[in-house]
Amino acid sequence: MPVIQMREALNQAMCEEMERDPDVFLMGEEVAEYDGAYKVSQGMLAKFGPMRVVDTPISECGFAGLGVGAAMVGMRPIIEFMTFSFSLVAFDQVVNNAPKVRHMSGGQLSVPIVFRGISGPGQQLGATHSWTVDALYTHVPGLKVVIPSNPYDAKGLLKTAIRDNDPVIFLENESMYGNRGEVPEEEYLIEFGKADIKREGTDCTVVGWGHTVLTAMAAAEELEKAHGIKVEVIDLRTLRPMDINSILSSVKKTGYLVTVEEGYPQCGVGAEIAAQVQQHALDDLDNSVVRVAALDVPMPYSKPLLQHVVPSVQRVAEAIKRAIYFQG
Amino acid sequence: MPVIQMREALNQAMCEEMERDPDVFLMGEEVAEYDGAYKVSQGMLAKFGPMRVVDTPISECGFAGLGVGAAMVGMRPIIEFMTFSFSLVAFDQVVNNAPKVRHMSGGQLSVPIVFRGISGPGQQLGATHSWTVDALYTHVPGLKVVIPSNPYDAKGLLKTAIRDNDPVIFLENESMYGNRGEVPEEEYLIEFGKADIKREGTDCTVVGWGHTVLTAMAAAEELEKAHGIKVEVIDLRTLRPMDINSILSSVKKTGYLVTVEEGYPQCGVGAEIAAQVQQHALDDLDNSVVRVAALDVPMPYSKPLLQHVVPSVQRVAEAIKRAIYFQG
Amino acid sequence: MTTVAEPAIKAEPTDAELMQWYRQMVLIRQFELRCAQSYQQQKIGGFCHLYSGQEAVAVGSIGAVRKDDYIITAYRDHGHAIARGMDIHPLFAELYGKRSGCSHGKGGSMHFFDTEKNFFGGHAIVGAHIPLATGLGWAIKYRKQDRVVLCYFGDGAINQGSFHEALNLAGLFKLPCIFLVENNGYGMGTHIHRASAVTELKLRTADAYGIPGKDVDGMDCLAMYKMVRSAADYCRQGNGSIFLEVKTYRYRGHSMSDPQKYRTHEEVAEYQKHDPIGRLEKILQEKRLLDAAKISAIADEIHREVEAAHEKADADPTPELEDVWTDIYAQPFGPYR
Amino acid sequence: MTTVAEPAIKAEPTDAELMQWYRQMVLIRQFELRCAQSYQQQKIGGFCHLYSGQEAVAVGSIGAVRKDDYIITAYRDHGHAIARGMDIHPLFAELYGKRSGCSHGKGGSMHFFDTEKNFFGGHAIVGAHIPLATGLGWAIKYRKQDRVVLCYFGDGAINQGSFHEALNLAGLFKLPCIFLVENNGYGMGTHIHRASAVTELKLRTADAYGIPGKDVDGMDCLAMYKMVRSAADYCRQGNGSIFLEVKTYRYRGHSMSDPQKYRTHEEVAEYQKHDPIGRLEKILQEKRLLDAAKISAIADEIHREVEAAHEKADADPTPELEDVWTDIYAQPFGPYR
Ligand SMILES: Cc1ncc(C[n+]2csc(CCOP(=O)(O)OP(=O)(O)O)c2C)c(N)n1
Ligand SMILES: Cc1ncc(C[n+]2csc(CCOP(=O)(O)OP(=O)(O)O)c2C)c(N)n1
Ligand SMILES: [Mg+2]
Ligand SMILES: [Mg+2]
Repeated sequence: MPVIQMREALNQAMCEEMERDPDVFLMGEEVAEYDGAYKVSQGMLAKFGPMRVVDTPISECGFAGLGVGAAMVGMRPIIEFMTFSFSLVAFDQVVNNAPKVRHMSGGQLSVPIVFRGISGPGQQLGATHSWTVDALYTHVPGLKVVIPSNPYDAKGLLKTAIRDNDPVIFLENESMYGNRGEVPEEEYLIEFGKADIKREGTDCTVVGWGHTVLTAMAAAEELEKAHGIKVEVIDLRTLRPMDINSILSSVKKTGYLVTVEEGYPQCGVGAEIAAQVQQHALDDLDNSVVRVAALDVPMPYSKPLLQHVVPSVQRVAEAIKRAIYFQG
Repeated sequence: MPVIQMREALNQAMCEEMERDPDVFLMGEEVAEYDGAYKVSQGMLAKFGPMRVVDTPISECGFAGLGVGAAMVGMRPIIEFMTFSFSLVAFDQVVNNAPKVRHMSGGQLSVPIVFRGISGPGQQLGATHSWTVDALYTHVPGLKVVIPSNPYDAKGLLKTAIRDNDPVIFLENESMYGNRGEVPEEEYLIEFGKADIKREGTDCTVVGWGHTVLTAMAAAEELEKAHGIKVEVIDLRTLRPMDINSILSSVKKTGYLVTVEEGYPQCGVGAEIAAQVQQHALDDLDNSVVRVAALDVPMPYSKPLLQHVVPSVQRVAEAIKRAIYFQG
Repeated sequence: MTTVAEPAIKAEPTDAELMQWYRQMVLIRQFELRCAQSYQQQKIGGFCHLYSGQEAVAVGSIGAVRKDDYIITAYRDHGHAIARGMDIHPLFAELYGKRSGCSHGKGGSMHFFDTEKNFFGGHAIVGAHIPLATGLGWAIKYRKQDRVVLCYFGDGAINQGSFHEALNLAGLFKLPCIFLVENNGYGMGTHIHRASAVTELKLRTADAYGIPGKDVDGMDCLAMYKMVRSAADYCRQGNGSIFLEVKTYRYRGHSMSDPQKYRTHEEVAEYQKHDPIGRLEKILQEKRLLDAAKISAIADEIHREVEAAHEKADADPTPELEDVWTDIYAQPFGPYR
Repeated sequence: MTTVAEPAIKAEPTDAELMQWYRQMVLIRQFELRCAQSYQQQKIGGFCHLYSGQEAVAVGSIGAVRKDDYIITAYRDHGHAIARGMDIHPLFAELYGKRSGCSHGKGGSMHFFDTEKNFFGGHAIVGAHIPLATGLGWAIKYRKQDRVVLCYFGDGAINQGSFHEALNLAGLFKLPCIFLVENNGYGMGTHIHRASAVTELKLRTADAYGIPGKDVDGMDCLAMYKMVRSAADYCRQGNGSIFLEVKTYRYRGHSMSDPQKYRTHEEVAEYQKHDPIGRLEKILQEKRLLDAAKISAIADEIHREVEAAHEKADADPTPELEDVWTDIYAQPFGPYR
């Protein structure tokens, strides 16, 4: 099977869907002539021309809304936010117009739109530029929230997102664009709401999504090597819908749960998981669910500070040990 | 002690602080000549003149940012959003500029600003107009989030908010503006981060804030009357900082916890409380924390539908019974 | 001043069209009289913004375009919906929160929708639908269709960032959009002079976005028709967007709960002298298409129509509580039930 | 076209001022050469946007106002910070993420701050600081102070809603703000013709906000000085705001990671012929304030100054990890630690 980068997988997903369906187009800042700020849309302008791969002014509210309007008449826009930090200037379009027009029209309208781009603390960009928007958008009924952790999932999930008839928030991670993985040549889709067990284990369940799946996997391997602890790692893949059942089954087996996220802790996705698990499976829990998140602070620029704020392999490993009462 | 309406209590708080400190001013849509869309600022233009009680164009992003800029040089703006649903078009100003300028300047700048206005499902205004923004803003480090449930608290908390040196999100509820309560003539302040036990009880703890305190109180009284169940009701008053210790002490006593909120459930404030309580006091819990929230749907216009979506006394009472395994 | 090609004026309406507009304007007026009553009787919840006084704007402009052209507007949307030919029974039903409402009771007064009639709402966040209009225009251009978009908003919406971003996109991409600002002088209780640094709104788009601006008398149905007719031609020819400052006036308060201290009775009375219905009535009388008897016959007929629709809607069943779970996703999913 | 009073031009700079600007421009240029090296050496993280080519804008304009006037700008802020007189050691320290940085290592390249020097950042969300500038202006007006605000942003920021809302507020409230758009022709890789429906930016504010627009050669320090000098007078006299379209050019890529495929080497070289430092050098030579020897002496001196500041900053300690908990609230509170 070909081994490709995550950005190529995303590119393939978009290209294939655009070839299949003339209603699909890509729009955003620097997506066309610049080949994408992070080269995700490389070559697409050449392939599809300027009506289907469209550069915009720096007007996130404007072009996010343009996308929603076009979707209302059956087009299937892919709107790229250079980062989701910039979606905050378009917030009303994303949380009000996109997910509510179906509802407010009594079901007459569909809004088949994908908003995609980078989310996560990034590379020392300062507090306003380093948003992890998982929780903000997972909070909102009418949206779907998708976040792949590897090239295979990235392609399959993005294709599903583009075909989906509802607005999808598709979260990518800058530091993962170059990550490589096997991606088959034949077409495939990945259903929303199905978590992926990345690693089986019996001693503790760890749930991550996007970049934190990698952190969790590294911590799991470290603990296995150092202490023989067998960690089960679940990649959530979609936050809304959320595959709580996979988490519950795993916790039934392990008795312990750690969540790992790059976003702020309060009212985060980890909080939601903890709340649901204690709700549905209190008796399965042999200890409290431990949440690992960014520290509850604005993201600092300085590298050592930023590294201290963001969940590290070290921090996840310690959380797992704490969760399972490991005394080592 | 004089008995006054909630809107009068808010009005008094603003007037007193404006009399005390010339740097305080009120700005927003229809706050001046119209006397406030909900008459909270009634009479203030006459008292303080048009430089201190200022009508704005419909430009939430603009005047929210104006407020932040003025606060950066030591003014103390009170920015009224007619409703916090409209704060979503100013979201970046509220979650990026207001709470991060102190941080990004390495502590050189303070942003002593209050954003206040209505939050909550409202009176059949449809999905885009009916936001409960509790969780959205509680998520964000650098903000404080305050939500009074009665005139006394409204006045004391708003005065504290105006004197606070950080950005405060101050959430009011349209249906409560006319609610009456005792408010002393002498000056008082209410410290942030101190919950209020509205009602003592031994059988179950219920946490509410803002309007849901009333719902919780009504459910508690109903259950006491009908079944002799003794519910302890905690009014959180501020969501950030959150007085988790008061909740923990209460749960230690009762063993059961129900949270009640008007906002969407996923990644809500109830999720945060549930996550924290199971984290700090798993052994004190004799059952899962039960969250009561708006149903996970956009707010419908139709009255019976809306009433079905929003937490009712009935729904809270049932949640309490479920939480404590009551078979009646 | 940026130079922009001027749209050319064309075509007179037929007598039949004039009569149809007259009926529509009377229908809107009477529909909303009934709304006001029903609101007082608490049959209608939420906000209810009446269009009385502004009828000629929706009727004349929508009369000037084709059925497959797209319409999108703000929350003061009763007039546009009726002008677009939506039946009034589902409108009443919507106001009364019934399943038979045009938005199944989910939307209310501010959120009328009818996709079959290419009526895309009814939007309550001031300014937020203007970018949506550029999306409709984008789809038309992308699909090389012979359509235009009519996008309505108030003078208060001009100062929202969404207006600015949308107009620049429309200007840049040359989208077939007619932007109509219904300048009724007030955004809620704020006179335009207290909200807009420049109050001659027709000036605000040429130099800023390369979109020509024109003004038109919104109390005159015919003027609206002619202006929009020529604007639509201009857009259809691929010239890009047009901005119309429509001078109009609302007779009622901003919403049903507005004490209207910001203006005098005299001001309202002055505008009522130029009532759009009365003006068209006069023209039709001159053309001998109407006389006193016919006027009152039409009024009676429409009154009966309105009452019948209202009564039917009032008797319609309220939605099932299970309906809260529908119209959220194309396919519902758990676990939140 | 809305008529607005024109600002009057005044006052010539002194020789001492001219020499100071020259040194400042050279300092900015050399500071950023060192930045580029340090970035390559990975001493600097995040984005680093260099100002090379635009030096005359910050230096000439800030040279034309008083120390107590307020400055606010976007993320390409090195030049403004230096022109405002901030020491370069804390700037290097900031870039290197050190506690001794001007923002204690919390802000980085895009977020320089110095409140003592009335320098209010350094803001990275495009357009989002423009409303903040109206707040600074509002405070001045409210307190009846004799101050003005200089607010800088790029040609790309013009199309953000925040620009529109802020400019309307400034026009409406007549705030003492000078809005300077540094039109360097590109927003990242997008030429202004592909982003703005109207590219003659000086036109965009008069008819839209009643704020007069002027253009000025941003490669000419003296022209900047004169224009801003007169604009500041205009604002101080209570006339409201001014909008300046500053024509300039950036020599480097948008940020350090820009391959610059959107323009040719020739285009860059053409602009470099009119280099702002070279232009002022010529004037100073004509005035016999500079000669070849002096030029190279200044260059050497500044080079040493830059290297010393860089080395000191490089050797400064990194922040304590506990520092992540500071500078968030005036008084920290739990329980999240
Ligand atoms: C973003 C936003 N801010 C404020 C409001 C509240 N609001 C609703 S209508 C209105 C006035 C709008 O005036 P205008 O655009 O002139 O329209 P008109 O009511 O005159 O038709 C205001 C302030 C809103 N709905 N959305
Ligand atoms: C809201 C927002 N959208 C996008 C970006 C990414 N971005 C940073 S700078 C920039 C280009 C800005 O160009 P311009 O305003 O002309 O300033 P210049 O870089 O030329 O100084 C872009 C797109 C951002 N920082 N904020
Ligand atoms: Mg109006
Ligand atoms: Mg530029």
